[in-house]
Formats: sequence, structure tokens, C-alpha cells
Amino acid sequence: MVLADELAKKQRSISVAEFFEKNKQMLGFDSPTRGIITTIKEAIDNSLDACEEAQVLPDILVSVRRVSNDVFRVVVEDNGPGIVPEKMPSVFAKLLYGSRFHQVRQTRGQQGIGISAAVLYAQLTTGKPTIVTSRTDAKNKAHTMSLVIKTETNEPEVLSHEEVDWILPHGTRVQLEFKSNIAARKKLIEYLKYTSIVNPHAKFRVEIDDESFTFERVSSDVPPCPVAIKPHPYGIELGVLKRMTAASDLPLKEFLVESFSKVGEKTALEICSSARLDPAVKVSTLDLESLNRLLDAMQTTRIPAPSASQCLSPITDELIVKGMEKEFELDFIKARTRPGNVYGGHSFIVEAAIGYGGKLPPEGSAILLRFANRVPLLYQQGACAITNAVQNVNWKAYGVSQSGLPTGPILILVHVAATSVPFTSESKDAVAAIPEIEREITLALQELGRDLKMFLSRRDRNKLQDDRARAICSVIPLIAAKVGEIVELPVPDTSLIEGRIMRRVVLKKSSAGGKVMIHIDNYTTKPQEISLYDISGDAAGDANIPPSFVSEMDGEYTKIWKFALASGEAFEVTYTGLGGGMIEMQGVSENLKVVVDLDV
Amino acid sequence: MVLADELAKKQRSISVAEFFEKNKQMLGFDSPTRGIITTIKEAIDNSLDACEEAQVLPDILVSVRRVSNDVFRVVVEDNGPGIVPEKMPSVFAKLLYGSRFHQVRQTRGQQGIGISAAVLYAQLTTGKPTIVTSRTDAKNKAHTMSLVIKTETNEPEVLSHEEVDWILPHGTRVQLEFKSNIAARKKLIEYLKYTSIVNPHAKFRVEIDDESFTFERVSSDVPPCPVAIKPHPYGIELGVLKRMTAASDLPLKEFLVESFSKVGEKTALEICSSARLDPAVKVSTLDLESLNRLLDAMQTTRIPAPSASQCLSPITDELIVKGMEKEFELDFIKARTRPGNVYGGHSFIVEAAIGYGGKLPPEGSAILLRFANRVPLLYQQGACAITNAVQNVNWKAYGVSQSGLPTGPILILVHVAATSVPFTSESKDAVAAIPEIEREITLALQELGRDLKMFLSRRDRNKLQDDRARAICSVIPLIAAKVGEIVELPVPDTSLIEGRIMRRVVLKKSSAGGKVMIHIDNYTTKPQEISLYDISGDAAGDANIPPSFVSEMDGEYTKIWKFALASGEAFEVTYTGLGGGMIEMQGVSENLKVVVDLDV
Amino acid sequence: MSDPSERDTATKKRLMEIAKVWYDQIAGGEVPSITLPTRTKYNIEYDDESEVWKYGDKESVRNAGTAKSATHMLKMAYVIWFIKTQLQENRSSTLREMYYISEGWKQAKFGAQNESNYLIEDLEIITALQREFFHMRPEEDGASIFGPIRVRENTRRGMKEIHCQDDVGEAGYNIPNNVENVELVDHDASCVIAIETGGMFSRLQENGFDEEYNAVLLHLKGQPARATRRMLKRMNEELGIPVVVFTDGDPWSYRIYASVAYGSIKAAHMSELLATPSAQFIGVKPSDIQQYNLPADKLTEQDVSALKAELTDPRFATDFWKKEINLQLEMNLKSEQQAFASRGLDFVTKEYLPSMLSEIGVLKR
Amino acid sequence: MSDPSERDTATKKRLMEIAKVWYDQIAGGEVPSITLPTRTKYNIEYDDESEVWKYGDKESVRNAGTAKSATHMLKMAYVIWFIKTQLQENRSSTLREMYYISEGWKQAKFGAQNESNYLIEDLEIITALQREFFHMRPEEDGASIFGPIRVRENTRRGMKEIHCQDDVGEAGYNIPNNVENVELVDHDASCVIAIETGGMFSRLQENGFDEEYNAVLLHLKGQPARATRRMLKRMNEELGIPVVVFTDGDPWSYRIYASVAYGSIKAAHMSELLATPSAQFIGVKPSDIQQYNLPADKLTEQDVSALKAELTDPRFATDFWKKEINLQLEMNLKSEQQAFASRGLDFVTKEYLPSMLSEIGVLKR
Repeated sequence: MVLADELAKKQRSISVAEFFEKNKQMLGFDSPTRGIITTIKEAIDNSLDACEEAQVLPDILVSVRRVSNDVFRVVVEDNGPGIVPEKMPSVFAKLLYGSRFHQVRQTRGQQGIGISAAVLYAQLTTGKPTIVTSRTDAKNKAHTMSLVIKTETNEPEVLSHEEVDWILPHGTRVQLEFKSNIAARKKLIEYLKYTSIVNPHAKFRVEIDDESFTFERVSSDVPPCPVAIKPHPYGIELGVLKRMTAASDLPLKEFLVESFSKVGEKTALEICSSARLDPAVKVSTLDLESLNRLLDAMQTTRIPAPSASQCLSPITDELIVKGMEKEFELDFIKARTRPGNVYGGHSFIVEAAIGYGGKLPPEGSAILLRFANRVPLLYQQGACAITNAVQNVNWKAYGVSQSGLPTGPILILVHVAATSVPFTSESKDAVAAIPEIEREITLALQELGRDLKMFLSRRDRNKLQDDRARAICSVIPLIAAKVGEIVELPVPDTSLIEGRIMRRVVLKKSSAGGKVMIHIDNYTTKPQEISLYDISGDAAGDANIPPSFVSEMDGEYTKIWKFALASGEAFEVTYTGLGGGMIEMQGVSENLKVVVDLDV
Repeated sequence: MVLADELAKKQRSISVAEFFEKNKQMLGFDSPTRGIITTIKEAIDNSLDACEEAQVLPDILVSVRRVSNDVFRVVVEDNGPGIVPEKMPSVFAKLLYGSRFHQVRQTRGQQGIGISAAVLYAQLTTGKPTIVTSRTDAKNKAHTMSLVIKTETNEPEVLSHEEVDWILPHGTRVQLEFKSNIAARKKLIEYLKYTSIVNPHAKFRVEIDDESFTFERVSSDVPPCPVAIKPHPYGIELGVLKRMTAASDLPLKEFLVESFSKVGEKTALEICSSARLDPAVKVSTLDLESLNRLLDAMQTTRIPAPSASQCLSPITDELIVKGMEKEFELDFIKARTRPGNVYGGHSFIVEAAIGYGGKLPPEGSAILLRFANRVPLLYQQGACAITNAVQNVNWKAYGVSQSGLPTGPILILVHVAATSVPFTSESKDAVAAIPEIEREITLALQELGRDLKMFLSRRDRNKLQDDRARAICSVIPLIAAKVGEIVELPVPDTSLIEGRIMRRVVLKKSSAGGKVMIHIDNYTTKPQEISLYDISGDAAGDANIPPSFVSEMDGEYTKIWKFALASGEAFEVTYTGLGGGMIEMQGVSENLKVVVDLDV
Repeated sequence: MSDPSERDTATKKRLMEIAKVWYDQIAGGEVPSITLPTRTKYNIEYDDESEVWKYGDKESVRNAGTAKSATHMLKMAYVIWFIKTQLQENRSSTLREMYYISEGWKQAKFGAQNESNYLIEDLEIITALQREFFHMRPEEDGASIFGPIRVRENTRRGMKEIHCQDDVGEAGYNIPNNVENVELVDHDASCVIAIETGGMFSRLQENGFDEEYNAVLLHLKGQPARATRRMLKRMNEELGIPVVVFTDGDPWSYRIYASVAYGSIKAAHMSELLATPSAQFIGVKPSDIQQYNLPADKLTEQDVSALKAELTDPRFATDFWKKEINLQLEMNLKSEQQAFASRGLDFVTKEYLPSMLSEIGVLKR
Repeated sequence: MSDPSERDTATKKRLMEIAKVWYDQIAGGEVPSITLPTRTKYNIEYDDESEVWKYGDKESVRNAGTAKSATHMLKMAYVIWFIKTQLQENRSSTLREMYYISEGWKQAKFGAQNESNYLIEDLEIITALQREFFHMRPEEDGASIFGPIRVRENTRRGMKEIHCQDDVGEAGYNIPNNVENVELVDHDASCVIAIETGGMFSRLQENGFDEEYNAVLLHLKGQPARATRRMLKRMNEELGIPVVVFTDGDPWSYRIYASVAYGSIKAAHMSELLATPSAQFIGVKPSDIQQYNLPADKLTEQDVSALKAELTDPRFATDFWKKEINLQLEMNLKSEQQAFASRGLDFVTKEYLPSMLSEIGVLKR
């Protein structure tokens, strides 16, 4: 058949750059608005990762400027370790090129695709090359290159290259131009704010057109750079195992110990025996049947979880709290970092925080901040496992109302740090529904929920005690008066009740018939040093006990009496006046104090 | 700084196979259930595309068999043109390799990634190679290869290769094994059923474990194979234009005419003048500034839409109707193929169909079948522009209730055929929200809605006429009787009304006091040949007009009178009996017939 | 027509006339039909002569050309026949009873209670007679009356003469459901005060308002029954006693007033018999809430939309109502009658009512 | 205690006793408190002696230790004071009026209408006196009575003697809201038939059932008011007339019967005064629906759950009710009283009632 030959002629390789040029929505460049956010995010991810590797406190400049009607110039500059000139073209102008893809550790960027995709997107929409400046050392000059990607081959093309003077001793600066619109502005600031919360050691200077502002760092400790570890047996698939054994010349036991984390001699032998394989057999000779048995054994033998501490870099609860305090005003704030855990052989750690009250909107759904490997997730909240987990917690058990998300003045932050974050797509908007991760999020939130409940019930208990005091000191006298009227007898004295029940210092102020009376009883068991503040329009010149201090301003008199009151004793001052104003008593601790203004 | 050098050492290229191995959810392999559907879909897409290119009526075998507990063997075999042995490894075991990526025409598969991804997924989960058999010609033998992908390099590895005898003169057979579970069964059958509806020229034989069945073809015309066309100026981005001009040695005017569809001399000159460029300038010499002007001019000059007829292969309304009739029983069915249209330079055609009534569930939301380039979309209905467009039609205007989707016994089919279908992700589950496409869908549905409304109102009108007849022949006599009683006069004769209004043949049966009476009036203007069937427990031995025929079975008597009735004449038979049973009149056309059983 | 048997004969004749029209239509080969005014808010008009709102000119013809309307006419024929029989036997029944009796009417059986109600209303319109003439009893009782008026009621147990202050308990005289059987004998009243709530009715009674001002107190018991409205109409028309209406200060209460004074949309065909156009509204007015600083509740959403509907209702198209309703929407408040109690239990009888009644000229003291 | 002034003095004394307890508690340095029975369905018990359901032993103590309950007690003190004043001045008022009057009580002001209602009920329980003794008038009117019984009502306008067949119109005698002011003089009645709907009340009257059987007809007007229940109780207890209850055949109607016969949960403290334990239910029974093939409607979800709740209600824990309710759930049908009309307008008076009343031994003919 001639046709097959004919068809064969048309068949050829497709470059990965061509593929993604046609499928840019897969990488988060589906709209001009989105594109600008994605670009800045990719550049900042790279800068933060690099600074972490170099153990430098990041100082990052983000600048967005409109150069013509619909063309924007974006600059991201960092003080990281810089990139050697030979690698600059590939790092920025070749898709699927990077240092982190094959490592098992937590990094923001991973696939070696993000910043080059931005370069691709820039040259596609404006035809402009990307200009990269980098300096690795104060001893060397900086190098500036103008780069494009050759789409047909996915290879970098260097349009110009020169050495230049640069003020920074080391760092990288990338400048891209593309078509966009400024609808992205709000989302961009949101992205930077959230990024700054989970990277409290980083400082961001931002310039958007004519405006500039800074997100300051609140911590001066660079988080330790996660160390790459060997893969865990639970996370291996048959195809990968086959590749590893084929490439190794070790005997089985040594292969297991050398190639995987958490596998010691004992565990290795256990695996061999379970797989009915000779520990001394060369792994390269194992057939598919044996490999299948081996994989089965590796995944059913009990092996400790990979140690998260090395390969992951949680923010820590302390710094999360600092980061949140920096950006929000809250009455309550608590964070938790869960112990490390594993899904399908990948280490991960969940951190969460809850903020309550303060300036948060008192009604409506909680504000939910989602992060993965210290990167904020801004899109597709509904499709994210984090959202799901938050909704599945029974918030009512913690005294918080709920309709899907909890409602009320609540802020919830969840950070998933993992050697490989399972995103639902390469645009990295949402975490996939992995049961192990959801469970950890749930546990973290439940712990925090209990703390929140404690806070809320303590707040309620304080309210209750106040309530009781108020009842006794303000309502019972009224009952006494009315009851006296009914039975046609003099009003009974209520101080006995107050004394017995209260064990507090009780201040009552009342005014009637042009006379003001302030009466204080010390029902506590201890003597009290009291400063009584009475601010009103009355001068109190005829007070039976003259104030220790009087001042006047705009017709308002501040009268202060200072005195000691032994347990069981009373203080009473009367003067001519109309009352009103403000009354306060200092020197008595808050929980022993009852102030009743009978005029109100 | 030493660090940059150190980091540089770790940097390397990542193979696209590695990338997708780690990101398999991006290609629709996120779960074992989903994986099996995606695999079969990719294989069938290739088979159908190949048969179309070869203009062969597709005869496709799909077989799914469990080989061990969680391992399934999938075979897809077609009678297509086959693949030459040299190309077999790359086609099946190299990602981003194919014949259709660079062509502007409608095909099912496009990216050269689908079937190789399935191969990658198979070897990852079971370690097993994929076995491909192909024969291009009766003169040659078939070739069988056992293939895997070398993940590190994305290159095929041929594990075995032999020539074999094969019963098919030409065709391709692919066999993969992977882990899955049979939860996919229902979805798989659904997928095949829908595929068969939009590919009415294809025959599918299906074997799932011990069951086998066939979806037959209803058309023997192979749809014409879409022809590749040149790109349309509206669909070009700057980066692409830059690449095209750099590679060309033509002067501008000739370049425009040669490289783009729908650009003739006149249009080319118009573009040149609008861009203020010399038509004779060599395009390879144009600077970025000029290219920007050129692109602008290309996209603002009025240029006809690309002709959809060549590069697209709509199913056609006639075949859609056939396909739907084959799989559903419906009272109403109508399809529309819209004229071709363009979005961002890509041609597309929308086809839609509506089915109503029959065996469709009478309540609940409409069944929505979505297709893109003849491939059913099974997942993410909610995220799809098709769903959106269907929901935005005001169905109530067409007499159909609606709650989001229309509700009731309705089936809606929408097919989007395009040179490049804008999917929301590479897993190809949902069409992105492109306004041009949504508009076309809406228009198609509105046209169909009007037809549906006509059908429904005709149905209602028929009901109405029946209703009117029933009113006049059964209720008015009752009114007459009651009114007679009230005014204390004899019951007035209602036959005058019946005659005047009805112009029909009216049969009335009544029984009272042990007598049964059947009365027929011919109010039509023509004589009628009538067969009267009366089936009841009465023998009618004493009928004043003896029946032409009587038979008895189990105590039920069938009595038949045959007679002619001139216009205006009446027939009346009475006999002793209890009545009941069934009465029917034949020989009179349905719309002239009124049967009133006054006993019911 | 206070002689019952004379009344019954006339009614029977009217009904048979309708049936005769259909009889003749059928005998003449015509599909029987009947013409009725359209019964919506958009077809009520102010009748200058009788000063009430009635159905306007819009008519719809119902004929037996479809199964639905043929069946409707069949039911009407059965109802006419049923009423005729009832009149002949001097029986009566409620609408609900007729509904159940129709169980035996085969195709003419009512599908739902409101179908029989609607049919009786149609017959009222066609015959221009009240349902009481058909011996159809309403379910609801009439209101209670307490005050200086004497009535003579023609009951099934003979003629009873009752003075509504002297011969009754504190709960007053109960208006029977057929007011046509009541004769108004004599009175000594300055006005009739129709009161929405029982609490206020008792308050006026306890405070001796009826004695002091010779007022007839009438407890409306919410939206007034037909018998109550007919009684008010007759006291006003036959005896010339002014009628005032005293309700809560909310949109639903204004509708109570409107149905007393102007007639209801549902019974617009009966407006001449049931509406008392000279009846005046004496409160609670929105401006009272403001003036007397009455305890008040916020308007609900339903309240607001009822008020807005009233602004487009022809019966409320006067300056007084426009001003008051707009004021209420602005204040966003409503008050109950008894809210006057916040100013003391005697405020309403010592101050509010005397001043209101003087202001509108009912009291001349 | 039919002498009003004597009654008022005793009531005042009871109230002042309560106040005195609090007075002494306060003077003694104790937080004032009061003990009340728990008012739920789970704390009502059958009292063998009086044959009615009353509150059981479960009690709750309310003391002024929290702002909420202190305020509650303050309000109670104000209410006691208000009633005391009212008794002294021989005034009366409605609950709603008291609610508005509390506007001036500062902290003791009621937040909502039902708060004042609840408080009056508490006081009834504590004092073991009816609210009528406090001169608190209910809003709702009592029912109407028609039949051979003579009453003497002590009205504000003097003593009125009324025969409920001879001296009233067809709508009958209206029970005043304070039944304590009514004296039952004499009667000639064989039984009292308490009827749920106005339609059936009129049917029995029209058919002369009261005359033929010397029956007193009483129109309950839905869930009966306190005055109605008290009146039934007194006719039964003082005059020894048997009471039967005739309602629709649905769960809500059975509750009407239960509140007549056993007392309501809300007013269990008044059961001895309000409940008529010997009152018998004569229909519509579920078994009647079956036996007479009455037109019926399907039970709604609410109906079913009300029936199920009745199966766990101690007041319905008899074989009769269990059988009937289970039958109804099984049939899934309910019927109205007037559904008997489907068997003719006379069926209910000629057949159903005579046979029912004979069966339960009320009629001995």
C-alpha cells in the first residue's frame, strides 16, 4: 500500500517548545492577565530557590512598567548566587532544562519549564528577546545576554552577549516584554503579599508604574536549604525500578541499601526474603517477573517514612505567625507544623494557621490562603484538595459556624511542603486530592480548631463572669426596689448579697435630685489601693471627700481620688451635680472589678 | 562565587518522556480507571484518523481482558493503511512525534503524544512492552514489534521485531498491558457508543472479558479526508510570523499570497499599503518594528474566513440523525450543521442535534453529548463551553422547561470540528470558553429549538383537536341532559352541533338497562367504508343489525360490522348485553375519527 | 325582598333563565356559551353612581368548545340544578358540602374545593345575586356587635328581637351568616366603629366608650367576612349611621379598610351590596406612629412589597393614602392598635378616638 | 369564688406572698429564686384523682444569679406589681396591652410578645390561679353556643340572663373571654356536641339536631380558646351534661379533642380547670373513612409525622387511639367532617350522629 509510505514521509519529531507554544494554557499563560502573574511568579520562585541554595537573605525587586499601549516590561532582580555565563542561555531559553527535576527535595520550581515558558510567551507576543544579567562573584564582571528560544528545536539562541558593570556583587536580573493589560494589578499585589507571608525572610521591593512599596522581612534567618535525599521504596513505580536496576552493577542487597532512603541492611534482607530473591544476585540480571516480586516486597515490607527534616523546608509555626501578624490585625493567631508524612513515597509536611477576629470581615466565608512549597495558589480554589479538607472539618465542633467553608472573622492558612507537590495541572493552581495529604491538613486544622475553641470559650467565660457581676450589682437592687413596693415595706438592703456572692470590688455610681453618689465596696479578702477617675461636667467642689486631684478642660472635670480600702470596707463620696460622663477605677485587677453606672 | 559553578554542574536537559512520566495527570492518566479509557480513546482516534486518510471504511476491534488480579490487556485493531516498519518505533514509542502537529486541518489526534503516552503509562505500571503489529499492503508481510520508550532520552527501544503472517491485508494492531480496575467498564461502553454515533461509517466490535457485542455502521460512505490548508492571517502570532519570514526568500507580496490562505494579490497589496511596507521588499530583511506593523495590518485588513469545507470534516446532519436513531429511540430528532466560522485564525464548524421523547427519561436534566473532532468528551462536563452554551439558551422560549440545562425527555448533541480545538487541558475533557464557538453553538441550538417548538406545538395541536372532539361528543350531551332537567323540557338533540362543528365520523357507545347501543354518524363530506370492531363479553345474538363476523375466545366475543356510510348518514346497532370491553373503528383516517365510549 | 319565599322564587327563575339560554343554543345547533367579566385587578373600575369599585367592561366568553370549558359548563349546569333543588326543598348548604356532594356527579365532580368556590362566584356575577340567595352558607361566621342598636332576626326557630347592648353578654351579638334574615329595627347610635382586634374591642367596651359616645362597636375579626361587610353596609345605608374603621397600622390592615369601604377584587361583582364607600379610616395611621411615638416594628419585605402594591391599587389612589403610605415606607415602621397602651390604658378612649372622631366630623361635641 | 371582689382580694394576697418570699430572701442575703415545674411533653403525668394530665415532678429553679434570669425575675416583679395595681383599680387588660405598657419599665421591658405570655403562664403555675383572676383578658373570643341552656352573665353593664336557643340569633351565644363571670342557670340538654367547623355547626342547626335531641351545639372555631374549654368543663362538671367532640378526621383535629379532654401541654398547669376528661371523641374516625367510604385526601408528610408523634404522646396511649391512628397511617387518608355530605345532607344527623351517640351511651332512645 503506497499510502503508508506517503504518510510516513510526513511523520517527524515535534519540539517541546513547539508543543507548549501551541498549548500555552497548560503552563498558566492562557490569558494576557494571567500571563503576567505567571511570569513574575516563575521568576520569583527561581530567585527564592537560588537564594536559599546560596543561604542569602533574599532582596528582590519586582518592576512592571507599561512601555506602549499593550506592551509591558517586567523586571525581576535578585541578590542570589547568579548563574555562570555558559549556563545562562539554557536556563532561560530552553524548556525542560534545570537542576531540580531529578532531585528528591522541596523546591518552588521543579520542572525546568517555568521561566523558559515565560521567555517563549514573551517572544511569541512581542517578538522581543529576553534580557538576562547575572553576576556570580564580586571578582567577576556581570554578563548581559539577549536570548530567544529557537522554537523548532527548543534550543537557546544568544542574540548578544557582553560583560557589564553592575552594582550588585552577585545576583540575577531578568527582563521580559509582552502584551498584557493591567487588570492583573490587584491579583499581582495579592500574590506578592501572600508570598511575603510564607517567606518571612525575604524582602520585596515593588514598582508598578509610578507606585512603589515594600514588603519587609520579619525574620533574618535564611531557612536551611533542603537537602536532596534518595527515593523512598514506597514511591517507586515498576518502570522506574526497571531503569534503576538496569543501570546498576550492584548485588540486590547493596542496591537496595544504596539506592533508597530508610533501607538499612536488615530491611534490605527482609525485602529480599519476602521477594524470594537472593540478596547477592546482580540486579541488572533480574527479569521482569522478579522485578515485579521485588517491587511488591518493597512496598509491603514495613519501612520507616522518609525523614522530612532534611529534604523539606517548612516555614515553622513561629514564622508563620510572624508573617501573618505582619499583614493582618488579629485577636487570635495560632499555627501548627505537622510532623513529616509520605504519600506514594514522596515526603510532605503540612503546616496550617488560623487567625480570628481583629480587622477580618465579621461575616461571610473564611479567607483561605493556600500555599504549596512556599508558593501561593491563587486560582481554582474550588478544585483544590486544601479547600476540600478545610470544608470537611466539622467547624461547628469548635464553635464556628460553617457553610462549606467556616464562616465569620476567620483566616485559614495551609501550606503543603513536599518533595513533589501533586498539582492537578502544570499551571500549578490546585493540589490534587491525595488522601494522605488531606488527612494531614484535617489533623492540623483540628488541632488548631481546639485552640480556637479554647480561645472562644475563654472569651465567652469572661463574658459570663461579667454578666453575673452585672446581674447581681445592677438587676437585684431593682428587684429589691420593686418587691419592696409590692409588699409595701422599705427597700431591702442588697449589699449582703453582693458581698457574699461577689468577692470583688464593686463601684456604683448614681445620680438623683442633683446629687451624685459614688460608692465603692471592697468585698475581696485583701486590701486594695484604688485610684478612682470621675470625668464629667461636675466640678464636685462640695464633695464630702475632696478629690486628690482635679483638672478641667473644655468644661469637663477630671476628678481623681486615691485611697486604700481594707477588705470589707466601703468608700462613698457625694457631691452636687448632674452626673453622666465617665467613671473608672484603677489599681484593682480586671477580674476583681465591677463597675456599675446606674445612670446608664 | 563558587556556588554558581557548583549549581551549574547539576543543570541538565530533561527529556519530555521524563516530564510526562512525572506529570501523567496532564495527559489523562491520573487514575487507573481513567487510564484505560484514555488509552483506548487514543488508539481509536489514531485508527479512525488513519482510515480516513486511507479512505477505508473502519472496522475496529476493541478487546479488554483481565490477565491477572489488577493487570488488564487492551487490544485495539484496525483495518487502516498500516505503518511502515521504519516508522513504527517512533510513532508508538516517542512522545511528540507525529504527522499532524504542523498541519492545519481537522484530525482527532494532533499532538503526537496520545498513544505514546499510553505506552509510557503501560511500561511504568507493569514494565511490559507494547506489542504493535502492522501491515501496509497485501504484498508485504506484517511486522510485529515489541516496544518501550527510553524515558531518559524519549527515544524508542525495539525489544523484538519479526515478520509474521496476518489475516488482514492491511491494518494496525496495538496491545498494551497495565494496571487498572474494571470500574471503567460502564464509562468505556458509553465512550464506544458515543464514538459510534459520530462516526456512523465505522464498525466497532467489542470484547470485554467474556462478553462481546458490536456497534454497526449505518453509513457506507467514508467521510472525505480533511485537506491541510495554509494558516489564516488572523491566527498568526508575532513569534510565528518572525519565524516564517526569517525562513523565506520571497518578496513581501508573494510571501503573503504563498504562505497564507485567503490572501490573493489584491489583499496582499492592501496589507502592504496598510503596513506602509514595500510589496517588493524581501521579507527576511524586515526588522521587528516592521513585522509588528505587518502583523497589525494582516489582522486589521478584511480577509474572508478560511474555507471550512476542505480542512474540516463535519459529520453532516443527515448522518448525525442516522447515528442517533441507531442508538436511541426518539419521537423527534433533528440535526443542524452550521456554516464554517473562525476563531483566532482557526476554522471550525459546529454541529448540533436534538432528540425528544421516545424512551428518554421523562424527567430530570437533558442528556448532553459533547464531541470535539468526532471524539466524545466524557469528563468535566461542568467546565465545558458546550455545556455553558446549552445552559445559556432560553429553552423556555421553545416550550421546554429548564433548570440550568433544559429538562425533560431531551437529548442534545453538540459537535465542534476545528483545525485546532481549544481544550482547557491536554487531557482534552472540555472545550475552552471561546466566544465565537459559544455563539455558533447557541445559534445551532436556537435553530433546532425552533424546530422542536414546532414539533411540540403540532403535537399539542393534535391533542387539542382530539380534546375538542371529545368535548363536543361526550360533554355536550351531558350538558344537554342536565339543562333539560333544569328547565323541565325534553333533552335537546345535540347531533346538530356535532355535525356542524365536527366534520368527522363519530362513534358513540353506551349501555344502560341491559342494552348496548353503538351509534355512528358520518359528519364528513365524503362516504366512508367502515369496519366496526366490538370486543366484549356480550354475544350480541339479538343485534338489530347482525354483525358481519363473530368469534369467541375465553368468553370474549369479537363482533365486526362492515358497512359503507354516506355523508350525513348514521348507523346504529343495539343488542342485549352489559357493554364494557373495547370498541374500535377502522377504515376512517385517524384525524377524521372520534370514538366516544360513554361507559368509561 | 325580605320575604324569604318570594326571594327564593325570584332566584329560581333567574337560574332557570340561564339554563334556558343554553337549552336554546343546543337545540339551535350552537355550542352553548356564556359571557363573564374578566376578574382581575386590571378590570375593576370606580362607579360614580354607587361610589364603589366594580368589574369593568372587559369580558371573556366561555364556550363548550374544549373539553376543559365544556366540563366547566357541565359543572355549572349541575350547580344550577343543585341550587334549584335546594331552593325548592328550602334547604341550605355550605360550599364545602356542595364540593362533597359533587362526588356523585361523575364528570361534573369538582377537582378541588376552590373550583366550586369560583363557580359560585361566577353564578353570583351572572345572576347579580348574592350567594346567600342560593342558600349557600359561608363557612366563616360574621363578626360581633356591641352597642345601642336593636335587630330582629328571622331564624329557623322564629323571629328573635335582640338589643345589642342590653340583651347580650360581653361578647356581643353574633352576626348570622345570612344578613338578609336580619331586620334593623332601631338605634341610638352616633357611629359604628369597626375594630380589627379583639383586644381593642374589649378595651373600648371596658372603658365604656359605647355608652359614653353611643358608639356601636363591631369586631371585624381580621379580614371581614361577607356577612360583616353586608351588615356594615346596611347599618350605614338603612339607618344612616356613619361607619369608621380602626385597625393596626400596617399594609394588611389597610386592605381590611379597603374591603369595607371599596369592596374586594375577588367580590367586585358584589361591591354595591358589600361596600360602604362612606366608611372612614381613623387609624392607626403611619403619621400616628410618628406623632405619638408608638412602639413599632420594622417593616418586613412582605410589608414593603404590599405597601408598594397598594400605591398602584386604584382603591388607594388618593392624596391621603399616597402621603401616608409613602411616609410609612420612609419610616420603615408599623404599629399595632394596642400600641396605644404604651401611653396608658385610657389614652385611646380619652384622647385618640375622641379627637379623631371630632376631626372627621363624626362626633360633634 | 363567684363574688368578684372577694376573688380579687384573694388573688392579690397570693401575689404578694410571692413577692414577700423574694423580699425575705434578699433581706437575708440570699439571691432571690423561684421554683417552677419543667414545661415539656416529658413532664406531664396523668393524675388519677382529677383524671387529667398535669405537670409532673420535674422542676427547675430559677435564680437571679445571671443577668438573664435576674432580668426575668425583675420582669416578674413588675408584672406582679402591675396586676396588683390592676386588681386594686378594678381594671383589666390584654397581654398585648401589658406588653406595650412595659415600654415604660426600663430594664424590665419585654423584648417580645411571647415573653409576656410565657411570664403570665409562669405566674398561673406559681399561684395556681387562672389568668382571668389577674384580670388578664385573652385576645381570642370564646366559641358560640346554641342549644337548650340558660346562662346568667355578670357583665360590666349588669347581670344578663340569656337562653342560648330562645334569646339569640342563629349565630348563637358568644362565650365571653372570662367564663368566671358566667353562671350556668339551668338546662334541658342531653349532651354538648363540640364541633370543629362552622359548616357542620350550621348543618346540625339547620337540620334541627339541637331540638330533636336536646343537644347543645358548640362551635369550637379550630383549636379551642381557654374560655371555650373552661365553658365545656363547667357545663360537664356543674350541670353534669356529657360532652362529645366532633371534628375532622386528621391528626390536627385529634389534638383539638385531646386539648378538650386531657388539657394541652402548654396549659398543663390549668388542666384541672380546663380539661373535661369524660369528653368523648365521636369522629371523624379513620375507621369511618373506611366504613362509609368518605371522600378523602392523601396524608401529607406533616400529617404523617403528626400522627407518629401522637403515637408517642401519653395522652393518646389508649387502645382506641393506637388502633385508629395505625389504621390511618396504613390507609394514608384523611377526611373532613363535611365529607359526610357525599352521602346526602341529612346523613350526618339522621344516621351517623344518632348511631354514634347511642353507641357510646349518650343517647338512650
